[in-house]
Amino acid sequence: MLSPKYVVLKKPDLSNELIKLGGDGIKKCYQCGTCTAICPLSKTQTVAVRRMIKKVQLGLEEEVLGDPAPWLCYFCGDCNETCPKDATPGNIMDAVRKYQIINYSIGKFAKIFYDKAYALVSLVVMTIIGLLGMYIFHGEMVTNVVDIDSFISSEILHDAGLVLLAYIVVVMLVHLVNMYRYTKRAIGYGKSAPLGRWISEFFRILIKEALFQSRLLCEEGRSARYFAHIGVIWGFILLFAATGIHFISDSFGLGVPETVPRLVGIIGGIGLLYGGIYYLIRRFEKKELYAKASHLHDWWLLALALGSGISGFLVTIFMYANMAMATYIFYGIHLLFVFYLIVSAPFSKLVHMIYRPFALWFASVWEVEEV
Amino acid sequence: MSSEEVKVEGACPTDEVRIGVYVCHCGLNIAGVINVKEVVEYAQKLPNVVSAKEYIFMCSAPGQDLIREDIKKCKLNRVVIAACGPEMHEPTFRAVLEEAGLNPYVLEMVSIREGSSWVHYEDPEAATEKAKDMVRMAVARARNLEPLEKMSGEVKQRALIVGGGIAGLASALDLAERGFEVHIVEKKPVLGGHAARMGQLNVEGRKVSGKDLVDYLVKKVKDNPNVHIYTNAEVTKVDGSIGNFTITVKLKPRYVNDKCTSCGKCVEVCPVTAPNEYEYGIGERKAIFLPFEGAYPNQYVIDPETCTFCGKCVEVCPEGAINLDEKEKEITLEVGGIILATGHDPYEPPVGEYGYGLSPKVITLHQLKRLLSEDGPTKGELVIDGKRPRNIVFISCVGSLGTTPNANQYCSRMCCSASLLEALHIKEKYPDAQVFFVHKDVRTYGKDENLYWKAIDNLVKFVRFEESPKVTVGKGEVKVEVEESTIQERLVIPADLVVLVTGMEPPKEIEELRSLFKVGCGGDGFLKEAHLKLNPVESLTGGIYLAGTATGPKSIAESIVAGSAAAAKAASLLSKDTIEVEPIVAVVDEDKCSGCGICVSICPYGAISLEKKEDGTRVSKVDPMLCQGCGTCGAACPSAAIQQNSYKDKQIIPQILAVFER
Amino acid sequence: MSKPKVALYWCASCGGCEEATVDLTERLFDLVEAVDIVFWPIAMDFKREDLEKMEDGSIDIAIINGGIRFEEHEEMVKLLRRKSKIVIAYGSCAHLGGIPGLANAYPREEILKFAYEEAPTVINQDRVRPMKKTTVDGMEFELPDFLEYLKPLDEVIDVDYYIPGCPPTPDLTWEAVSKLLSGEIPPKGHVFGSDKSLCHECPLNETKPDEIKLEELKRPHQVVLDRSKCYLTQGVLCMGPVTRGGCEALCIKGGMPCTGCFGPLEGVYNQGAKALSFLASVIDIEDEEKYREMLEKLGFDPIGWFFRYSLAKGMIYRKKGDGE
Amino acid sequence: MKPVMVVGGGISGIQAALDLADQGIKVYLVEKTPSIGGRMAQLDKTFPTLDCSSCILTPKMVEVARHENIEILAYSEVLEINGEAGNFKVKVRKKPRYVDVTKCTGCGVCMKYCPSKVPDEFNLGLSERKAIYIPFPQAIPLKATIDAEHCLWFQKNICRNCEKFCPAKAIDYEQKPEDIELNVAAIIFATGYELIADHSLLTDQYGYGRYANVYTNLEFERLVSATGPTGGEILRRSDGRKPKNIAFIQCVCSRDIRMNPNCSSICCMASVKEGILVREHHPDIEVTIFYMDLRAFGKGYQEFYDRAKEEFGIRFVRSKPATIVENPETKNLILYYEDTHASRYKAEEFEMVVLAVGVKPVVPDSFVPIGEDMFAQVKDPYLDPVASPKPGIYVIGMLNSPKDIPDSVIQGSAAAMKASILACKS
Amino acid sequence: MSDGDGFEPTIVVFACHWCTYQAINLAGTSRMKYPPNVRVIRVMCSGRVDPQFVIEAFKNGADGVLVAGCHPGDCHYVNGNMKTMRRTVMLEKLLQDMGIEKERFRREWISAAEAKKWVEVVTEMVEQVRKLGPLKLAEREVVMNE
Repeated sequence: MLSPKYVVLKKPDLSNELIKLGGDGIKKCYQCGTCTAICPLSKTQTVAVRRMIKKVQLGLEEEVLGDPAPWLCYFCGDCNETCPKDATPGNIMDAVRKYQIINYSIGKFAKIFYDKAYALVSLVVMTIIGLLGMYIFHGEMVTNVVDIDSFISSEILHDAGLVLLAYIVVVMLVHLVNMYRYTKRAIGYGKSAPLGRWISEFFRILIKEALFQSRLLCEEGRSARYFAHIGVIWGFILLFAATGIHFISDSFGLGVPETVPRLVGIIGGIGLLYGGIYYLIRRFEKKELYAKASHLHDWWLLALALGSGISGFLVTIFMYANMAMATYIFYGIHLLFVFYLIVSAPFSKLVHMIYRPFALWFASVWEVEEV
Repeated sequence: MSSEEVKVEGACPTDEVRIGVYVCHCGLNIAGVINVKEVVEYAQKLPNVVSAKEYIFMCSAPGQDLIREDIKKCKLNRVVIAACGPEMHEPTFRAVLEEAGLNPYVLEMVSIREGSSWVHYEDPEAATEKAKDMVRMAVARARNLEPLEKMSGEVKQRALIVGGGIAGLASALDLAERGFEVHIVEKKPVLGGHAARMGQLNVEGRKVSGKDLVDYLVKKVKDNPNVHIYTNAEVTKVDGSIGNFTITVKLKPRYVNDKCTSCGKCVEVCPVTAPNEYEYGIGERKAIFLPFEGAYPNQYVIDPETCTFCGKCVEVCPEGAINLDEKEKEITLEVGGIILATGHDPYEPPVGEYGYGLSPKVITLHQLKRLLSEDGPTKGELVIDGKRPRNIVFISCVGSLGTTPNANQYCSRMCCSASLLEALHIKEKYPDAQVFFVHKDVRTYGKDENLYWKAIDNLVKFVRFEESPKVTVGKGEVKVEVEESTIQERLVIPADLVVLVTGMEPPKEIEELRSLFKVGCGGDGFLKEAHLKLNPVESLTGGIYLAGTATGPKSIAESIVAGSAAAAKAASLLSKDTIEVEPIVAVVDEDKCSGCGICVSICPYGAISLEKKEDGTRVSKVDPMLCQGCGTCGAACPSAAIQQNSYKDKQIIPQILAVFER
Repeated sequence: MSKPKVALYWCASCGGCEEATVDLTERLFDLVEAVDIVFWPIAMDFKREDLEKMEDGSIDIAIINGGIRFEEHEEMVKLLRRKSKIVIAYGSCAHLGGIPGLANAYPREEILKFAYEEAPTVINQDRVRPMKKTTVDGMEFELPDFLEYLKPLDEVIDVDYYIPGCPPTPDLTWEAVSKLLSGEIPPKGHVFGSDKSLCHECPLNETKPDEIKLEELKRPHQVVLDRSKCYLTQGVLCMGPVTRGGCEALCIKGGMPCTGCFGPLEGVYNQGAKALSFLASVIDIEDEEKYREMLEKLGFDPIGWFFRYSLAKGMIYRKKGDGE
Repeated sequence: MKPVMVVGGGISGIQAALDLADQGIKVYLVEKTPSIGGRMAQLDKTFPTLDCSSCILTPKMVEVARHENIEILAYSEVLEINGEAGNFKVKVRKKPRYVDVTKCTGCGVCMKYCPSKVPDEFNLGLSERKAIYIPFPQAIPLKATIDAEHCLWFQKNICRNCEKFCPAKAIDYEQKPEDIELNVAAIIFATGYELIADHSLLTDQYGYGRYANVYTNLEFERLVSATGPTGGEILRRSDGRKPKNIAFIQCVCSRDIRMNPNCSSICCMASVKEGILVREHHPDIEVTIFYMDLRAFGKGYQEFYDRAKEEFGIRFVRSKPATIVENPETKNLILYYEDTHASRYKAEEFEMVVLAVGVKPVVPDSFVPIGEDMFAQVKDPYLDPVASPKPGIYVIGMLNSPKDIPDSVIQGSAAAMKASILACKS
Repeated sequence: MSDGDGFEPTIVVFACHWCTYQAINLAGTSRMKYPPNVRVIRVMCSGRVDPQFVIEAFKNGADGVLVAGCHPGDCHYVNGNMKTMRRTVMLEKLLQDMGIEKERFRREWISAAEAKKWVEVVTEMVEQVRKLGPLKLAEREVVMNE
């Protein structure tokens, strides 16, 4: 398929950047195609690993940024084993994911999460804002009985939540537009798929891939990792749903009993914790390929997810245990973690939650796979 | 062998002719198409055939034993072998006959493989019928074959090496060290050929340049008393045959003698310039010039084509070393064997092919090598148009694989490795340079694979194409447009420098070489070896061996090995003092010869002379050593008095008749 | 014992061979003395019946000249063969087909058409043709059929000896006859004359340079031949090298290049082809175009040049009608 | 002039021996196996001329056998080398054939009656030979050899059939290994190559040894050869049926950082040749060759490659298949590969797969210094490419770097030249 | 392969060893296909081909005769092919005068590398001669004196 567009080489030393991000296999790959062929995910839809590495080698920045392949990959490591040049294609995919995250982000702001110094600074700044926010808006801390509401009233929370939500939506929109523009130019150039296909693919991917990760299931012996990942996903959804229900029932006075959002929150929390701890153990074991080398941006996501999860539990425990002071402190910590999570979401590893389904969507719409 | 007549006495016992016919399967080559059994049965019924057999490999030991026993058992006096062509195994089977006590020249080979099974495999019946006819014709000819006595000629213990490039030097050195006298004739004013200009040859370890190799070999060859070097010299005439060639060599004038101290004054005054062929067209040189630093012989020379003989240099030369009316001299050499190390020419793209000749930014691989070598025009600095190029694009297979209308079809073997080597040198010297390698296949075979790996490691960008790239030369910038076949994208690469990776072609004077030395050329235009695998360094003409890139593209190391191999063949020849010559020479029947002189006048080798008999009449006489066995005199002799052994009228006419005795 | 009986006969002949016999001059008398001529139609009134009456083999020597052109010739020579012990083919026509043999280059129909219709001197509107059988006022006339090809004698009957030449020189004739009469019987099929080509006995042979290289070929009438130098080297076709010697080079001495009447040497299959071969070999032109032009200019006629006497022997005979 | 020893009777060693002997120098040709001929004897046709391999090899073998200056020491090994250039003392052990070579005529009767069947190394185990055997019909020397490990007499001292039936009474069970000492001026090692067929990658990734219809290129060469186990018929190992299509996979254990970084130079052209042989005799069989860079670099190679594409309709796919899975019932093989010219993942079923396996040199234990890339070290890759760093010792053919037959022959002649210089000085 | 009456012409070829015969071998090794109607007689040089051979071939029923040698300047024996050129030019005229069609006798220069040309010449000549039909010799007992 000859795309009529001319790809002028503007950024020849793209390889060095990606090598810095962990893709030093780029200096080895001689394009044999074994990685694409061994990839278990290629069975359903070609994961063009080799083509992407070649685009990197050639410095075709726009092509690389528009390539959905990194998002189809689950970093299972089969390709690293069979590569005759030991070029670790898996790690190159990971490097490209990071590179895409950076370049989709506004003003490439995401690169701060790949540099220890910047990351620390951003953490401090967010903590200050968070604490300041809490300090300004917090009510008085009733010590004898646990009254979360008085400590930080739910209205304020809801307002802050709304602000953050708006922030998330706006920033993600910009990032997605970037992503669409690059992907359209790379693989969708001159192609137009019927609307029906867009819609049908959207729902198929939403259910099959986003929510139930069917592709991760395809390989036996990896079910543990599958359940962990499902746990984390549904954890976030349920927690988000919990706050959502809480917010809606308050603002519209639906009078949903308190326990419903709490229960949903707890289940979500359990899922999140299960997944988080599973990945934590893998990260320390360093056995599975994806866990062999953990960089800052991996720890960042794990820490925040676990942090908010554990702090959330502690809050509920202390709340039930009526230990007000502990509850408030941990509630503060919990809010802080959630705040970090949300603020850094569009720029950190967490954003793969959005990018992956969209990449799948664009790929399956534009790259029609003739069987 | 003195020049008396080749008398064929004791002709084969004229009693009954007993022929043995042997049909070979050659694995499936013949038996896969031709019904060998049918051919054998047919042969059995032919008159005078006493034994007809078949075997899977006649050329193998069991096959040969089959013949040997038959000759003894059935007292055969003629043998017909239907198998592959004579050039493959005639010597083999002649040896079999000789061992069985039969004269080796009563053998007739008929090539039912190349002549029938391999070319009529779609029509097995017709192939079998044709095979039968061919066997019948062969039997008809064999019936009249006569035993011939081997003739031997004297071998002159000297070898001629044509070409003073790396392969010629390697051959000369080996033969000289083996103790034979060697004469090198080099067309150019200096030794070393293209190898001397090839700059650094490796990437890691001790740095080796083409010039180092040439200097090493030249120093050894120069000091060896057995070697005589003639530069600026050309072979103009070759007579005689294996073991006894008479070579006429024209020593072109250098116009500068050895009083020259290379002070260079003459160059300043010389008004005429020409493109410098030692720098592959980069920069110019004067009519009087020193080919390159450290060349041997390290003497200035005047190029007669460009020099206008104005005489300015003569006036200004402090040593009076220039003599403009030096005449060319001619010498003759008597040698036993000849090694053709005549080398190759780099492919010169026509103006406009990939933008060549339209912009200084488009150069060939050879020009790049000159730019990058320390003794090059820019002392190793890669400067194009005064600037250091950042984006360098190599385009491979220029002039090969039919990538452009003007290109050859064959692969020039070593340009992938050579160009990746230069890419690595560029990366080493200018780390920030972006190097693209636009290629079809990367053919870095054998140990050269590490060049390819090192290039990838140094982030050379490999762009694979199926359709040839297009180079557009704008006003000041050059763009290479190509469709990368493994990512299916059409790329436009802005290039500060485009290097056309050019392959090798036969030298311009290949036509003269062919007719001078009577050697053939293959489909690719290079000299054709007798057999690609049986004898890769021998030509079809006896006593002439082929070294280096004369037979086809090779790397410098392979050329040196081929040089030694050719030397080995020459040494086998020169280590004997007589050599057996094919006895298929012309013989005169004095009872028929009327002395009309027709044959004398048409023999190209002057091998026939008229001898005055006592009774005053004249009769022709053939000198077997000069006669090359072409048979032209036999066709012209009006009284059928002169006949070529084993190609006599009585041996060919029956073959013609046999075609129709179905 | 009684004088050997001799028969002489002539077929498609120009009478030159008879002249040659007469040219024996005085020796003719010795001949007549020595033999008893029993059949010689041209000289004396012998009729076919006379021959038929003789017993077979009663004639010692039959000397036949001329090619076999008509059915009658065929019958007569077969008859003579039956009647005589030795048959001698006398002269080029009997030996090789001779000049009349040149007709074999054309199909029979074309010859008759030309002869009886197209020839400029012929007026024959109603295309009258000689018929094999015609009846003129009640009487039947027969004419012998005009054979398809003219055949040399040995293609009709078995010939014992040949005396070549057009005509054979008197000395050769005498030498041959006297040898036979004296009982020196040479091997069957022997061709009298020398076993080597004319050059061997030709006086101009020594004048040949070592290398015969003809810059240009010329027709005899285009050049005044220097009688003291080999004619071939002067650029004119001389059939000497390819023709049997034994004629003492009469033509050469008469200033005319040899035209090959004594026929080919032994071992040569086709005199014309061999002549073409040697002439082409010594012409020193390597540019094909120039060579073709020269031949064109000369009006190159290979049959006429090389096959003057031996076309009947050398021709490729194809079935007529659909052949060409 | 002192004699020269050539170790290894393949085409390279044979050529060196002939070129030395033609110069009047005595040559000892030491060959480990019972017959000279080497790897080339196992080939059917050779690229690019498609000459039958034995048509080129056997006459040279016969020339060696008949040459008065060459003494063949078949079925012998070099034990020890000492001395220095120009004056080596080499101990050679003549392994016992248990057959008296002076009497044996190579008639083959013993092979008929020998009961013990052994996988035939010459046919790479595709067929069987007897304990007493002649490697191949055109062997030189054409003498039988008893393989002691499988001979029932030596293992269980029963049978002795060969002794009973041998018309020439040539069997001699008491034969002992005989050590001889030779004084030579130079030694040329031409010990040839073997396939890297024992690497785990073959079995794990491509199922060689696990799946019946996966062959190495040498095995396939024997299959296609008229003198092979099936007489040239291409029959699947699983069901003996003619395959409908065949896949060749290039660069197996070549250009692979894990065991062989070099390119083996010959497997691309070998596969193209075998593809043409298949297409020529069985036009109904489809042939696909999976390659990365089709290395047709030699003289006449590119024209051969072009003919394979245009004239013989062989399909070339630029890709290196990742793995092969066997369909249990049909024993067909599913190849998973990415067609890099379409960047498309594909799984395609083939009835037979041939792996173009890389080569490694057969190294004559410690006599020759070996480089870190398995091949023998050379003194100077440019000026003395056939000499090993030890003076007087030469390494040629596949031993010093991967190369095709013409280059092996040329190196044979070159080594002969260098050795002859040494021999003349001594 | 033949048209209509299934007439298969027989072409006698005189091939010189160094050029045309090597081309015939090359056509073999390259597995080129051409009609099996040619019968090749190998001589060392095309200069050895005596016009007598051509005539004898026709006299014995050859439907076509091809004399093939090296290109001018290529001859292994300096100028053997030049003599062939001169002989065959004369021979062409002679054969025409004897009533032999022009296409039945050809002279070609075919070098050792021109296997393709060899195949083209043979295929074309067989086709042309097939159209002309058999030589059809008159039934005459032709006596040849040895």
